[in-house]
Amino acid sequence: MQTRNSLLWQILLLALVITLCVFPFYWMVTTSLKTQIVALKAPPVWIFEPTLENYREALFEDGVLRTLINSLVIAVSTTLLALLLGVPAAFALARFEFRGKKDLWFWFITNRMVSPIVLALPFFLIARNLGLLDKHITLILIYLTFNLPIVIWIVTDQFRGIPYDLDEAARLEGASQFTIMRKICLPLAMPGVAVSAIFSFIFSWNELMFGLILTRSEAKTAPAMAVSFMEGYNLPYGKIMATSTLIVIPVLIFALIASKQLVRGLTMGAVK
Amino acid sequence: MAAIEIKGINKFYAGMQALFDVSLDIKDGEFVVFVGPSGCGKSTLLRSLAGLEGIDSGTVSIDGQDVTHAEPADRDIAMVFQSYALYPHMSVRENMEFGMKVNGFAPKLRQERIAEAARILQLEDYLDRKPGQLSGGQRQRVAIGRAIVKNPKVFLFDEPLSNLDAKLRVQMRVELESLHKQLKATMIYVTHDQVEAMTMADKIVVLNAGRVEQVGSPMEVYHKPVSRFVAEFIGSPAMNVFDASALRGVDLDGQAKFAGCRPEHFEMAAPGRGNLEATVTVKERLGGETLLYLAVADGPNLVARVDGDDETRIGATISLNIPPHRLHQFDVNGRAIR
Amino acid sequence: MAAIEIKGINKFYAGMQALFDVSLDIKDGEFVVFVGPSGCGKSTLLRSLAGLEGIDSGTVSIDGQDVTHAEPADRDIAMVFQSYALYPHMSVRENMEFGMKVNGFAPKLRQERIAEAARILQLEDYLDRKPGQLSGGQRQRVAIGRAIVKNPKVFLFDEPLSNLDAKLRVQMRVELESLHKQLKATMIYVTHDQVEAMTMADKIVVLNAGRVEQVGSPMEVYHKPVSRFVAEFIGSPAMNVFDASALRGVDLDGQAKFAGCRPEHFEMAAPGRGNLEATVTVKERLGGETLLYLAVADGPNLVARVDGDDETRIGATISLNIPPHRLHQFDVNGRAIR
Amino acid sequence: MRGQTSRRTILGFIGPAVFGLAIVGIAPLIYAIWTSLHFFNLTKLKQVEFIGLENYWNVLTDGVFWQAMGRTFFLLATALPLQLVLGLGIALVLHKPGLTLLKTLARLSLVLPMATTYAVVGLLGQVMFNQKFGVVNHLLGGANINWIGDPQNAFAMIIFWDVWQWTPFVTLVLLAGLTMVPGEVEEAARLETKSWWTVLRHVQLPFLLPGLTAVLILRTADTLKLFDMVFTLTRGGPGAATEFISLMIQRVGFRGFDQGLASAQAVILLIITIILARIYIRVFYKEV
Amino acid sequence: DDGWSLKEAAAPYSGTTVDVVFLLRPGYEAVEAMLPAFEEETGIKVNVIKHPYENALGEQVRDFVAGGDLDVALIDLVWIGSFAENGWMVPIDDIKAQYPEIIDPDLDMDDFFPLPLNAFGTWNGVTYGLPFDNYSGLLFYNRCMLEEAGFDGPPETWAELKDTYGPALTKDGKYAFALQSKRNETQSADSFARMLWPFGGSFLNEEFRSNLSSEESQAGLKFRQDLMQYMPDGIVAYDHAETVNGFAQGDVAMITEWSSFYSTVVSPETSTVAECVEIAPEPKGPAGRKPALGGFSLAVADQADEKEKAAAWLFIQWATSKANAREYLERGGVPARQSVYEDPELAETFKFVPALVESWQNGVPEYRPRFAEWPEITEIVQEWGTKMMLGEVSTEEGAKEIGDRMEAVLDKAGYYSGDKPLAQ
Ligand SMILES: Nc1ncnc2c1ncn2[C@@H]1O[C@H](COP(=O)(O)OP(=O)(O)OP(=O)(O)O)[C@@H](O)[C@H]1O
Ligand SMILES: Nc1ncnc2c1ncn2[C@@H]1O[C@H](COP(=O)(O)OP(=O)(O)OP(=O)(O)O)[C@@H](O)[C@H]1O
Ligand SMILES: [Mg+2]
Ligand SMILES: [Mg+2]
Repeated sequence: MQTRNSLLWQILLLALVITLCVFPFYWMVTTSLKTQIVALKAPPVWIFEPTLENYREALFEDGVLRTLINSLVIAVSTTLLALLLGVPAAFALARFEFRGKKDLWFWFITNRMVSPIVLALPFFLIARNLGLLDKHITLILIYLTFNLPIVIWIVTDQFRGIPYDLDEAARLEGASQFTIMRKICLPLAMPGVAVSAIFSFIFSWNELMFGLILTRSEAKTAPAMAVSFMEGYNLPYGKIMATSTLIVIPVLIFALIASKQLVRGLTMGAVK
Repeated sequence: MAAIEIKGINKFYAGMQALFDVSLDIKDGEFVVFVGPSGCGKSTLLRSLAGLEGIDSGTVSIDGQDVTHAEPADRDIAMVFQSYALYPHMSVRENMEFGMKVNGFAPKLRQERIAEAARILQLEDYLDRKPGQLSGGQRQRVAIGRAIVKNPKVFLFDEPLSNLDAKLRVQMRVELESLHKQLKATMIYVTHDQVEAMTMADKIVVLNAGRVEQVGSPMEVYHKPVSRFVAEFIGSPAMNVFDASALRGVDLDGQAKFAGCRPEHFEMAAPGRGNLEATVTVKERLGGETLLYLAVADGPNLVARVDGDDETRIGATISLNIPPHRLHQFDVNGRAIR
Repeated sequence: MAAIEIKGINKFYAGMQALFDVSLDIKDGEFVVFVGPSGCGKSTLLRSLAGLEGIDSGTVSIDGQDVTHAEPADRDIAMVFQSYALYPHMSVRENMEFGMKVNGFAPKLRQERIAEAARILQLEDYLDRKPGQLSGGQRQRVAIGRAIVKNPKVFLFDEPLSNLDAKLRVQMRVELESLHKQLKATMIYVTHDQVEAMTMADKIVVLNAGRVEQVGSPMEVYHKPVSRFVAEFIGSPAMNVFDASALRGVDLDGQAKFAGCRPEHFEMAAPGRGNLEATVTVKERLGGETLLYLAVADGPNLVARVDGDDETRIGATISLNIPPHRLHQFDVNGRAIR
Repeated sequence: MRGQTSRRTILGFIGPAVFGLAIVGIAPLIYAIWTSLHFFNLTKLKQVEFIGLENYWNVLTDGVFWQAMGRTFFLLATALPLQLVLGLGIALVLHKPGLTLLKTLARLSLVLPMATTYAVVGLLGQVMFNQKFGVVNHLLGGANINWIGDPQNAFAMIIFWDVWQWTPFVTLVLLAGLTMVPGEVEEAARLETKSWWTVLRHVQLPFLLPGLTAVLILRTADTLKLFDMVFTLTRGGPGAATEFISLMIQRVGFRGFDQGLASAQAVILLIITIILARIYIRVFYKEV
Repeated sequence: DDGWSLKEAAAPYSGTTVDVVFLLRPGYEAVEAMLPAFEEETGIKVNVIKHPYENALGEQVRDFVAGGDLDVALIDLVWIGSFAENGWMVPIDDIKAQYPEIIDPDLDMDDFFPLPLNAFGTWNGVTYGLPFDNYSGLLFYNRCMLEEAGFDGPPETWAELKDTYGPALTKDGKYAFALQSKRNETQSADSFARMLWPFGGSFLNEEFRSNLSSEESQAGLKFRQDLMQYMPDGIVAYDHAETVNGFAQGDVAMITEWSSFYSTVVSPETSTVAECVEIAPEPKGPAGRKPALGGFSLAVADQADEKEKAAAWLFIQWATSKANAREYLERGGVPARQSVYEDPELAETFKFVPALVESWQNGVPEYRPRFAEWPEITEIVQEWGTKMMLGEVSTEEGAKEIGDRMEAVLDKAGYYSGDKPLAQ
């Protein structure tokens, strides 16, 4: 029973939300199609002759393509690794009773709070000693410090929401705990796993500080590349926005594909 | 196909005792029904048998072998959960196959058993559906099918029909009975449904607050309840139990404090000639039968079950007889007097 | 205390029609029971009355006032949900108090009503518990209490007793009936329990696939079902309906394709003298009564309900009579022939 | 039986995560704590010496540190409530039935800000909020507002972007919480009252609390860590108007190279975050 | 010619890779464009790692601390003290001694302008780096705007710029002047220091105490505050790019910027006022003409191995050589070779040349202190310098804050206890 008036308000609000979310993205894309002169026109122009020059330059002259591939390799690997380590841990936290469980959970979460600035230099020196500077593996590992907590947090809650009956039924049939996790609980926790994977991917893909400090060229990530155009001497806005667009698009595609899962997986423990 | 021996089980939950010294002998191939009020420990006992719940003292043996500390999977038991506990992401076939798969059965054998179970349970057309696409009754059958294919020594059913409507319940009950005949396995069945308990059981176990109150055949617990608790729990509507002093002209035991009579056992007497004089206050017509709610002056309120076509009017005063062999007597502690 | 008039309601869910042109007149203070198979639209109809579900055409009036487009909160209706729908974070008291509080009742009045409801429902000891700490029956009573304190014109109950065990069900049924007498409110009650439907209703509404199949008093729908559907739906065990040709020596209507007789209405006849000759295949003793499952040679399988002490043996052949006034006849479309 | 899983099994499940996190998380943290107890300047490694808690003392008595801290909490105190209110509002609308297409569209577009790289947000901010050629001033009817160069405006701009980027996250978490309210419980309340606020406050809120706690913890931690977006947008300027705590630590540690001092600041920051998280959990994370 | 050739000298080092940090600036782009020729001739691979200026120091410090891959140190004028004290660079004399055969006979150190060589190549009398990317502050002015306002030439002094040109040119949304003052090295180098020296101020006095509260320093800082009325709003958020853009879009009549922006403001692709651009030396203050000085030299990194050191030297020597100076200049770089500017025709294509040469005659090498503590001090100056400009503190308060904090840093470094000689 909704009155016409409330419907109208809803439509307005939703339209506003959509506009606000989309507009900056729209502006980023259009700016990326402008030449520097057009980009700096005041007042800004809405209609202009688009050029792909910025993309050409970014991709093929400045090596953004390679950093995108680096970011992809790193974000995908670290996400998989986080899931590989995090899902069993989440299962244990959700299903087993043991001493110090709550503290362990909180410790996992705490890692998400550590500022990268604290870890960056020690990690830099350690990586240097192990010859791991400017290597993908270094970032893949250090990104665990914020991915693993997110995976554990979200997936633990999903596991908690699965009826314990199912575990028991499977145990009666002779399934090991590992089989129960893999065959019974994991498929059912998929929304949460998907969401944690999305966030893990987004966070890793977007990470700047470690990327800036721990890589140089071989493993340089896309965000680190984008800010490297920010020389105080010269701000090539079109190229920066083209790079930005290139950075945002993959993660956007990934997130949009999985957006159906987003709400179902984000209950953060509301299951009771 | 196994005998089960339970000796002196005690079970605590966080300091609260759920089972008190429970002992039971279950014969090979017997169909045993656990009944009792909510929270009395039925599920706990079942789960202890399955090994899903650790017990604090006592032993469980199956076929003479002590399994008290065995893993659930090693007890050769199948359990049908009240909530079905079907794996929602697996098809009917996969649900049935899962247990055999993890136990390393050959694919051919698996398919044979599934086909056989599906035939018995008339699930052939649904093998590729997910549980979410099935009706309640069909889900129930899948849960049973999952138990059957395992071909276990012992079946445990925890209120397996409680979610079905009346019609489906009757169907399923008959199917389970014929299954029992066919497989000759030992079956333990928890229910709070009177009809199920009475019709299916070889042996009924009445539990009360974690203790075994009575063990016996359905007719035994119906006709010879050992206590007021059992008398009032078995039968629907429940037995009328009232202060023995309300009865006239009946030969009572000296110890008898309470008397009881089932609603269906009252006989109409000529006015003034019965053991009780009562007024009809409410009349419930159920079609095939009618319930009369009766008030005895200064005495108890009673229910009598009479014919569906009974013409007694509300407000009428009637006289009731209790045939001596229908009269139950209980002492001050509620124990039956024989 | 209100009359409800429902006119030509149609309701679609995403293109699928759930209610077809449903019209009903409910008198002030009447107790109406909706029955019908799962998925027939009972809940949908109830929710449409409450305004929780928008309807696509038709009108609903309460006390002569059109409320088709009114907010749920403006209809002065209380609803008891099948799942209780208690507020999990509020105590029993707060659950009952919530509706009154948001509607600005004075604190004193609130406490009085809660005390009164708690007394009726025997909830005094649980007022400060959260729903999670209550047994099923207690939760149910809280849900009813929450409805009572509102003192609404109309009560809607959606399968309110379906989760209770037999004993508690009987208790609650009686409590609800006396509540109805006391409050004189209009009550609409959805159930799939035969006994509840028959005993509580002033009027039974049988729904089938979104359509009203029959409206009538319990005895009307029991004794004079308008269709095979109603005949087979009402009564447990269900009416035996079989091909009319199986009957011997009965005077049938020319249109009659099917004949029916309720299990409790068969009469034993001298061997060879009845309308049907049958063999007992299964015997279920329920204590107060016994069900005989019968096979007719080349004919239908039947169920007969006989006395609890019946001595017929399995395998025996018996002869059954159907008294003419107990015989139901249906045409080829399943409509009853009068 | 839930308590009876063997130690080995538990370790098998949880061990790898603990081990992995210990290596990548704890080892550097211990190193950082070690550094924080030393005079440790990258350009003066010859002079490294143990100085006890001197770095901590210097941090705790440094007005600039506390100003940055105050600024950070001011941001938290302005942006977070906005995110919560807006997020809740949008979640409530999305939760209502009807307008399916528009709502699907809205939900999809909510993904956009979340997926946008933080550093890119800052870059985008530079383009859009430029006083001269920025589209924001243009859309404000040719206003000549100096966004980036004015302390207050720059701060407002940071709030805007933080809200823009994180409201969707809050929305989705709260929406997930709302979907956890059993339909009939919500309907029971709607039978009692028309007021959405009453339903929200008394019936839905308890279901939202776990999600809210998560949002509080994550947003607090992230605000205290906030770096990329501000770094690319204002670099902490103008003046120190947007120098949040993480920018300050970065400046001390990686531009001034005083890693000892920076580590001390970071450790203090971590302690504050943990204390806050504990408080949130204690206050809000009650069981429904 | 005694037969020395790059090719032969480099032969033993062919196949070696030289890692070097470059900035995203015109001079580096110029050399990058020339690199293939070098690589082909020598077989040495030059691996360029590009960073914005703001990241370049951190990157190098971390690399040197960790004993990383860099073989060449890119030295800003203000970093040399730190690099030298940490021993991260090899003195040129050591190279000469160790690898005599790779020294170009035409190296001709005396050909470098002494000021840059001294300022960002030399520390405590030891020369480490060869000037590579060299700047002097210049006054860029928009001749058309000045003429329209009735001026036929640029201001000669800062006071003239403010008092005469300021009011006349600041109107209709246009501004007389813009001084890049963003809170990073730009603030301390381009804005703060620029106003100290011409007014006779300085960061430190003889005793290495803060000189910022002195009358002269205060005069300069106050002048900067006054001048802001003729600058665009939010000048504290202006980095080089914004300032140059403002000038190139015709919104600002005059800027004081590095010589290297010349190509930007005269290119029609990036400038709408290319026709009107003229260059002059920075205005004089009461203490004379003290233009901003900046630039980078390249030195061999100590952490490089033997072969890399030689290869690095070969690269540095080549990049800064007399022979390549002309090409470098034409590709957009600014060489510090005196010989290249002797060609009088040059001033016609590169209008900045006369002003540049003049500036390098009388600049201040310690324009910004060059000692090891500068990275810390510049952070302090950046913070309080912008606060001054925003009016959040007065010039006196700001000067005191900077002074106190700066002295604390110097104290910790051991200058006052006598542990360390007073550099410069
Ligand atoms: N995990 C548990 N922790 C604590 N107490 C429990 C737990 N499980 C059951 N109990 C308690 O143990 C007693 C027996 O519970 P059980 O589940 O066996 O009852 P039941 O007979 O199956 O009841 P119902 O008919 O309602 O299913 C109850 O009082 C119950 O509250
Ligand atoms: N939200 C919905 N969307 C689509 N279809 C629905 C929805 N709710 C109910 N239906 C369909 O409408 C029909 C009527 O449903 P309703 O819930 O009224 O059945 P019911 O009579 O209450 O059944 P039960 O006895 O199982 O509760 C069913 O076929 C059901 O599948
Ligand atoms: Mg149970
Ligand atoms: Mg329903």
